[in-house]
Order: sequence, then C-alpha cells, then structure tokens
Amino acid sequence: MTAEQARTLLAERLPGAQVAGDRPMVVTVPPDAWVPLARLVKETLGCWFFSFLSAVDWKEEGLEVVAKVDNADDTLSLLLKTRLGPGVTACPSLTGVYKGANWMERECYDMFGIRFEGHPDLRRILLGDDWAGHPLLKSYPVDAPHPPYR
Amino acid sequence: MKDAPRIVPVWRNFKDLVEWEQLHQKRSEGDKHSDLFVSLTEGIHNFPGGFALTTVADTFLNWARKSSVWPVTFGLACCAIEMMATFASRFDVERLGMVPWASPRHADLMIVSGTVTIKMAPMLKRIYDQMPDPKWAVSMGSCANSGGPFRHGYHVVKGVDRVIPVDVYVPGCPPPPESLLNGLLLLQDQIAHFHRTGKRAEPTPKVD
Amino acid sequence: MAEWVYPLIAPFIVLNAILGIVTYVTLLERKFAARMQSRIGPYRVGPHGLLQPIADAIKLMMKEDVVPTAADRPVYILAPVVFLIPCMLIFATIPFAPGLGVADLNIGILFFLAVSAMEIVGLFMAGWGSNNKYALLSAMRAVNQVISYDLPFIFAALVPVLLAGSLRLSDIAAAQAGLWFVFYPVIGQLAFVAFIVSTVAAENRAPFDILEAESELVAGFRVEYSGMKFAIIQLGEYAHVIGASFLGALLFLGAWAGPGPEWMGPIWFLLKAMFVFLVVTWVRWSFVRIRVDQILALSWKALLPATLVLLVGTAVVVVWRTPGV
Amino acid sequence: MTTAASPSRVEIDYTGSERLTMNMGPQHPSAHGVFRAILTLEGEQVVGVDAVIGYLHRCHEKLAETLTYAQYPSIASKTDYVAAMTSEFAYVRAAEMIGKIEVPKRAQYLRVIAAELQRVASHLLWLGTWCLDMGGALGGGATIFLYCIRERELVLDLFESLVGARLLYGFYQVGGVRYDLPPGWPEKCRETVDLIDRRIDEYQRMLEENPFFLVRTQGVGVISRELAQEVGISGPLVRGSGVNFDLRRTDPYSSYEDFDFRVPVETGGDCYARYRVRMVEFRESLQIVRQALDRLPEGPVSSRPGLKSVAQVRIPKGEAYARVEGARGEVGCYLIADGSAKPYRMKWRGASFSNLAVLPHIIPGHKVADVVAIMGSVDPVFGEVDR
Repeated sequence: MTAEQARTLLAERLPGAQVAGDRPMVVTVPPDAWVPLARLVKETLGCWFFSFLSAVDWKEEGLEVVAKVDNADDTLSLLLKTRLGPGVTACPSLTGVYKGANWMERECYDMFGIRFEGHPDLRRILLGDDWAGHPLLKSYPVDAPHPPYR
Repeated sequence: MKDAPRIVPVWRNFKDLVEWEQLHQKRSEGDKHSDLFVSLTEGIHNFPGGFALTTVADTFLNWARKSSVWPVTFGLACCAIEMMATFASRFDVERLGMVPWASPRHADLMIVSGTVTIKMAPMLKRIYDQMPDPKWAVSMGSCANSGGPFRHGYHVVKGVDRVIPVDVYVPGCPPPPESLLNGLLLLQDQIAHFHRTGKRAEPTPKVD
Repeated sequence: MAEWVYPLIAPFIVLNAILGIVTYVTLLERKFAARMQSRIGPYRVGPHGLLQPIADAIKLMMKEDVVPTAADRPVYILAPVVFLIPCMLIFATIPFAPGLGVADLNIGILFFLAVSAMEIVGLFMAGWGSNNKYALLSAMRAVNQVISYDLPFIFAALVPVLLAGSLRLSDIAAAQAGLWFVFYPVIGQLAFVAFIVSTVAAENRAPFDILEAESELVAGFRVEYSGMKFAIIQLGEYAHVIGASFLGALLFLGAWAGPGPEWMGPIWFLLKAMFVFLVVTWVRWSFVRIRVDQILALSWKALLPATLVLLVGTAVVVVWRTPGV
Repeated sequence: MTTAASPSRVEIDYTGSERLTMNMGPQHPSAHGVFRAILTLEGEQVVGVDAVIGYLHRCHEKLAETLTYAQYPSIASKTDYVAAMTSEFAYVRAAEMIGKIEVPKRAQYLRVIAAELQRVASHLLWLGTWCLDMGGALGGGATIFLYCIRERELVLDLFESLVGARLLYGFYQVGGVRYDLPPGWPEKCRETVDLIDRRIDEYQRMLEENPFFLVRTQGVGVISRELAQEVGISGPLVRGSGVNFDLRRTDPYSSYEDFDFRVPVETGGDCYARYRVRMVEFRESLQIVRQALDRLPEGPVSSRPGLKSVAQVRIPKGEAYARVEGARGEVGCYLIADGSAKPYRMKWRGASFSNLAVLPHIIPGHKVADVVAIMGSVDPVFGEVDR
C-alpha cells in the first residue's frame, strides 16, 4: 500500500477529502466524514497503529481535531484533520474504530472542552473533576489562579 | 467516586512574607504528646539539678531521634529518581540510619521529591497528617521548593510549603544525591537542636 | 539458694538475653543484607553502627502513639502483646547448655510447636483491629499461610524426635553427641531442608512475605501501628525467627556439641543458631516474592506430602535399625 | 465508586460475596510515581480497575506556548525524566523538520550515542524497580534493584562528564548538539559498555534461573496481538506481543540506518516476553554505541554557530510531527510554528500514556500481586503520562 495507491483510494472513496503532502500525508475531512474516514483508513489502508488524537485551537476559526495513524509495515503515516468550525465543540468519537482513542478523547475533552458523541465514559482524565474551564484553549490564561494553593 | 475529601488549608490574607513564613512553619497547636512532655519537664525543673537532668536527657533522646530518621517512600517526579539513587548503594543513606518505610505511620520524615500539583496536594497533606509526631519534612528540588520550571503552570502548587511545614529546602533540578545528603545532614543537625520536646528549631538554620 | 529462687531468676535472665540478642540480630541482618547489596549498612551511629538498634528502639519509644479513631480499640491495643507473648514463650524449653535452661520439660518440643502456632492469633487481631483494608487483606493471607506451613514445620521437626526417641530437647541434643542429625545419611539432609523452607514460610519471611508486601499491601497488618506498638510487633517477629533458628540448631546441628572446653557449649549453640538465621536471611534477600495461591499450592501439594513420607520413612528406618524389636 | 459500569473499567459479572474496593493509591511504595488504581476485588481476584491519572500534570503543552525553541528542550526532558535524552530529541527534531535545519553528521552520531546510552540507563532502572515491586523493598527485589542502580550510576557518570548533569540534560539543541565529547570520553565509554554487558549476563542468570521469578512473570498480563495493535501501544510492550514495530527500523532518523542492530520480537505477550525483549535491547543498544564510537566522523557539532544565536532561533511558519523510539515506545512531538520565536501549539505524544491505557483491558482477572507485576512490566513514567 504505497502513498500513491492510498491517495487514489482516498480520492475516490471520500469525495470531500483534501489530501496533501507525503510524509506524513495530511487528510482533511468535514466532521461528519470523520468516523467513515477512520474506518476506511483502518480497514483498507491497514493503518493499525493509532499514534495520537489531539486538538488545536485556531481562535476565530474554531477548534480542529487532529489524529495520527500509521501503517507500520509499509511505512505509511497519515495525519487526519477535521475542522469543527467556529463555536462548535462537538465531534464524533473514534472509540468505535480505535480502542486507543478512549483516553486520548477524554484528554481532549479535559483540555479543550470538545464533547465526543459516542464516547463511553467522557469525564476529565488529567485535571480534578471539579476543575473549571478548559486550560489549553487560547482564551485560558497560563497562570490562572486556583485558590487555595496559588 | 467522590474524590479524596478536599482538605483546604487555612487561607487568609497576610501583611508580609514573614507572617506568610510563620503561617506555614507553625505546627498544629500543641499535640497532646508534646504537651505531656513539656509539662513533665516543667515539673522536673523545680527540683535542684532538674535542668541538668532534662538537658542530658534531651541530648540523649535527640541523639536517638537524629540517628534513626525513617523516611516514607514518597516520590512524585524526576527528583524521586535521584532520591532512589541516594537510597541506593553508592550514596547509601542507610549509613545514617535511614530505612525507607512504605507506610506513613512508621515514618518520621517525608522527603517531598517532585512537583506538587493541585490534584496531589490533598493527598500529600493527608499522608503528612498520618505521620506520627515528631515528624519532619524535606522539600527536595526546585519544583517542591517554589514550583520550579513549572511555576507558571495552572495546575502546579507554587512550592510544597503552601501545603505542609518544611524544615529543609534542597535546591537543584534535580538535586544530585550529594546535595540531598547534605540536606539530610542539615536536618540531623536541626533534630539535634530539637531542644525542648515539641519545640521546633527556627525555620532557617544558620549555615556557617 | 532457696528452691523457689532459681525458677524466678532464670526466666528473667533468659528474657533479657533474648531481647538483647533480638535487637542485635536486626543489626546483623541489616549489615548482612547491605553487604549482599554492595553497600555499607548502618555505619555512623556509634562505632560501626553498633548503637543503631538502641537508637531505633529509643526513637520508637518517643514517637506519638497513634490510635486510628475507626479502630477497634481493645483489639487494636492488645494485638501487639498477644503477638509478642508466644514469641517469647518459645524460649522457655530451649536448653542453652546441659543444665542451663528455663524449664526442660519432658514434652519440650511439643510445647515449642504448640506455642509458636499461637502467634497467628495476635497477628489476626492486629489485622482486624486496625480497621484498614490493607491490614484486613494481609491478615487473611497470613492466617492461611501460617496454618498451612505449620504442619510441614511440625513434621520436619518430628524427624529428629524419632531419631532421638524422646521429646525432651536436652535428650535430643545429647543423642547427637556422636552424629549430628543433619549428617544422618539421607533423612537428615531432607529434614533440614524441609525445616528451613517451612521456617521461612511460617514466619512470613521473604520470599513468602506476602503478608507485608510493600508494593501491594503497603505494610500488611502493621500498617496502622506506629511507635512502641510497631517496635513490639517487630520484636515479636524477629524473636520468632530467632526461636526457630535456635530450634533448628538444636534439632539438626547438635546444640552445644563442638570442639573446645565444656563451657564453650552455649557459644557454639549461639553460633549455630546465627548460622541458621543467616541462611534464612540469605534466602530472604535473594528471592522475589511469589503469589499467595502459589505459596499455598507449594505447601499443600508439595511440602506436606513430602514431609509426611519423610516422617514415615524415618519411622521405618528407626524400627529397622534398632535390634530386637 | 461510580456504579455506572463503563467500558474503561472492564468488569466481569460475578455472583458471590460482596466486593471490596481497594485503592492502590497515589502514594505508591514502588517507584513508578503517582498513579492511582481503584481496584474492585473479590478476595484476591481483581474484578475491575479504574485508573486515575493526572497527579503529575505539569501543563507541559500550555507552557510550550510561552517558551521559545531554545528554552523548551530543557523542560521537554522532564516529560520522560527516566529517559530524558530521547524526550529532547523528539522536540528538537520537530523544530528542525519545520525549519528544514540540516544537522551535521557528527551531531547525528552524538545524538545516537546519547539516546542509546539513555535507553540502557532507562532499562536498568526499569529492571530494578520492577523487581523491587515484585520482591519488596525489604526483600529479594531490593538486591536486584541495588545492583541495577549501581550499573546505572556508571552510565550517569558518563553523562555527567559529557553534559554536566546526571538526570536531566540540556544536551540537544535545535540544529545539533550543545557539547562535544571531552577528551578520553570514548575510551571510558567503551570500558563502561563492556562492563555493563558482562553485568547483564549476570542479571540474566540471576533472574532466569530463579524459579520464583519465572513463576511470577510467565503467563501474567498477556497482551494479545490484536489488542496490542488496537490500543496503539508501542515500544518493548508491542514487540513483546509479536508486532515488529521499531521506529529506528521503520522510519530511520538521525543516521540510524548506518548501524546494524537486531529488533527483538517475542510472541508470548506476557510479562516474561517483555522482560526478554528488553534484555535483548540492552545488548543491541550497547552494540549501537560501540559502532557509533568506532565510526564517529569529524566535523562541527551544531549547524547553528555559537550559543548566543540559539536564543533567537526563528522557525518559519509550518507544522511537523517528529517521533523518536524512546525506551518506552514512540515519543512524538506535533509542533505548529507560526513564524515567531514561540511555537503556536505543541502536542506531546508520550509513549507511557498509550501503554498505560492498555491496563484496564488486561488487569481484570488477575490477582492483586499480578497487578503490581503487570504495572512494572508496562514501565510507565508519569511525567510522560500526565504531561
């Protein structure tokens, strides 16, 4: 499964996907095509290794969820992106496709406040349950006071 | 599961750093153990030669406390690896009589090695409270001293002395085992001057 | 001296001697373990660390006596004492020299084995009294481990009794004048090995120390004890190990038989006991701990049948060897 | 304990005596760090586990947005503080990939030497703390722990003479390496490498002929090949379950293709297989260090002249994901640069975070003592898990 075959397969299976770059190959899809893309990548392209899933806060343009998957056997690595649009904090969950996404999505919810529909156990993973706010958003100050320990 | 009961230390505004320092260095008001000994020594002082007796007893008891300080294994982050190196063969602390015990009940020294985060602070406070008196605390590494390189993080407590009273601060990130050993020896000197049972030496010992 | 004075003084002397030996055995073990791990044990407290046990004992005495509020107070406070008494009683029947011993009962070894099985009561009281999950779990583990290893311990101890033909400990020691029971052709070695293994397990010493497995149960049944109560439990544990090693030295290594003048007897006895103790310690510091179910399987499936067969074999050999039966 | 049974806590349905919920709390006597496993026990059997992490969350990713490219590598080494070299490696490579900064050949070799020595030191600490867990601080485990720490001190001495620090170094910088080898260092390094090689044979004999160790590790914590591929674990963990995935082989970086080394793969999937994988990795890393020392080219140590200019390292606009084969698996750094002196966003992919995510899937069904052995064989470092 070389990069070219992957590119052609993606183009014809998912019309809405823009594919760019080679190492890693960046695939951008709208949010509703997020789970089909992940399923396609896993089954047909054989990308079994789920490297990470995270998000980027582009201030006005809204949040963008990024996931990285690899096909280690023939060195094919894909960077999957989906732009959630300004003010949207909901995104379909990948736990159905990849088990590894469970904790990663909980961390994304904890840090960015993105609610993943279909996630079995969406609660904060790193911060305490009573923590207010989502720290990695650009609007959150770095040194936010948190009495009583400040 | 309700998370650990939130132990909120006393928090009030203070006029200057000295009061802030005393706030954290003050022990809980007179635990019954020390009061018993203080009243005992008061009684002995009335007899002739009473002072000689108590000072000799003090030096002997403090020698015993000094020479068998048992730390509780409480490693948080990178400094825990250096603490393990100090407990290992090359910089052996067992020469000083220190055996790391697992349960806070058996220990009388807590070496806070690593970054204290806001989620960990109540746990740290609970473990410190579980340790029987007389107990001491060594803050190892710049993270425990003042928050260190992560001082501006939102989840990091700016120094462990906001949670528990600290006796010796060991600088370094991470402090090499030699400087931790130096800190422990300083602590032993401080324990040796632990003159009236229940009374603490002043927070910053004079380093010549 | 009046008739009734000797039984008063002897226990007092033996008790203090045992307390002294036990405190300095802890130092011996720490130094021995340190040397095994290429480091120096306690060194700065007194010359070569010799005052370390005294410092530890005094410091523990001066510690605050913490009694957890949720603990079952009477059981919690009584537990260390109930744990210590059997560990001290076992020294009553051990003769340190031909005449020198507290009470040389004619059922000496039976008394020893019965009392040493009593310490599990104090242990379970400690586990239950401190009302702590870790302590409860470790107390339950302790009960089934100590009970399942007491049987092989007793069978292994009975082999020398059969060879000597008497339960009185001084008779057993005297019977070994010519040939130490450990050098008895086949039976002696097997019995000695079985004795050591069951001693290590009956006193929950590593590698069978799942009782106070730090990484799982923090500190086992002692987790809520601090200060003097913790010191008493430590004392009891080490006294029990020392008692078992004294018994091992007496049963298998010919208690006070040894070259040199007559008065050297007790010193030889002490050296042999220390040798048995160091074997137990050497096992402790070189093996990884095994799981609870594997320990019990080892006892019920392997050790118990083996010691039973060994006992029957000894009986057959004894009957076959004595003429005219 | 939230009674809602959620798949993150896989529970076997059990009819019988009342369950006991036990806390293998954040103050864990073993040296892994602050991890809290809330175990649901049936007697000795673990029925459900809920992992609570975040006790060492030090806001790495938020701080990365406030620190320049020259300042952050020394903080980056605090994510995986047991293998600090490889953490810096990932961040520095990400910056170089965006800025297309060329690294001189000698600097690449020095980076390989430092990374492989760090892998040996990290595996030594793993072996020590794992046996400490299984053997107890006052028991047999402590002996092996102290031997391993004694060997690790030798490697730390090498790093101290090379960089000046024992545990957390600032050795890597954007464009190359900060220090060159001091005189006499290669000979000392070869001598230490040979000594460690002999000592590892000693440990292997000490452990593999020890029936207690075999009984405690074989067949415990089996990770099936499918689960291994599914959850995204990497490093010795996945190679222990029969998956041949090593970044130094599949995606060679920093001239790893010049060295020949074997990637150990075991198919057992249990603690013992992971132990064997790491023992072979010891020797392979030492082999790589020897080869790198023999063929060390001459030349500059960094493509950016002088320390003074490091402060104004400017990286053009762009994004990149650089990954490095750390001691615990794939350590990655996804960097988005916006042309200023500070990155716009930095996502740190810690290997231990995914490795730890496999625990709730494999622990139920084991005994309490096995939970400790499995935790040790997964070898998590909590600076990397909580970031």
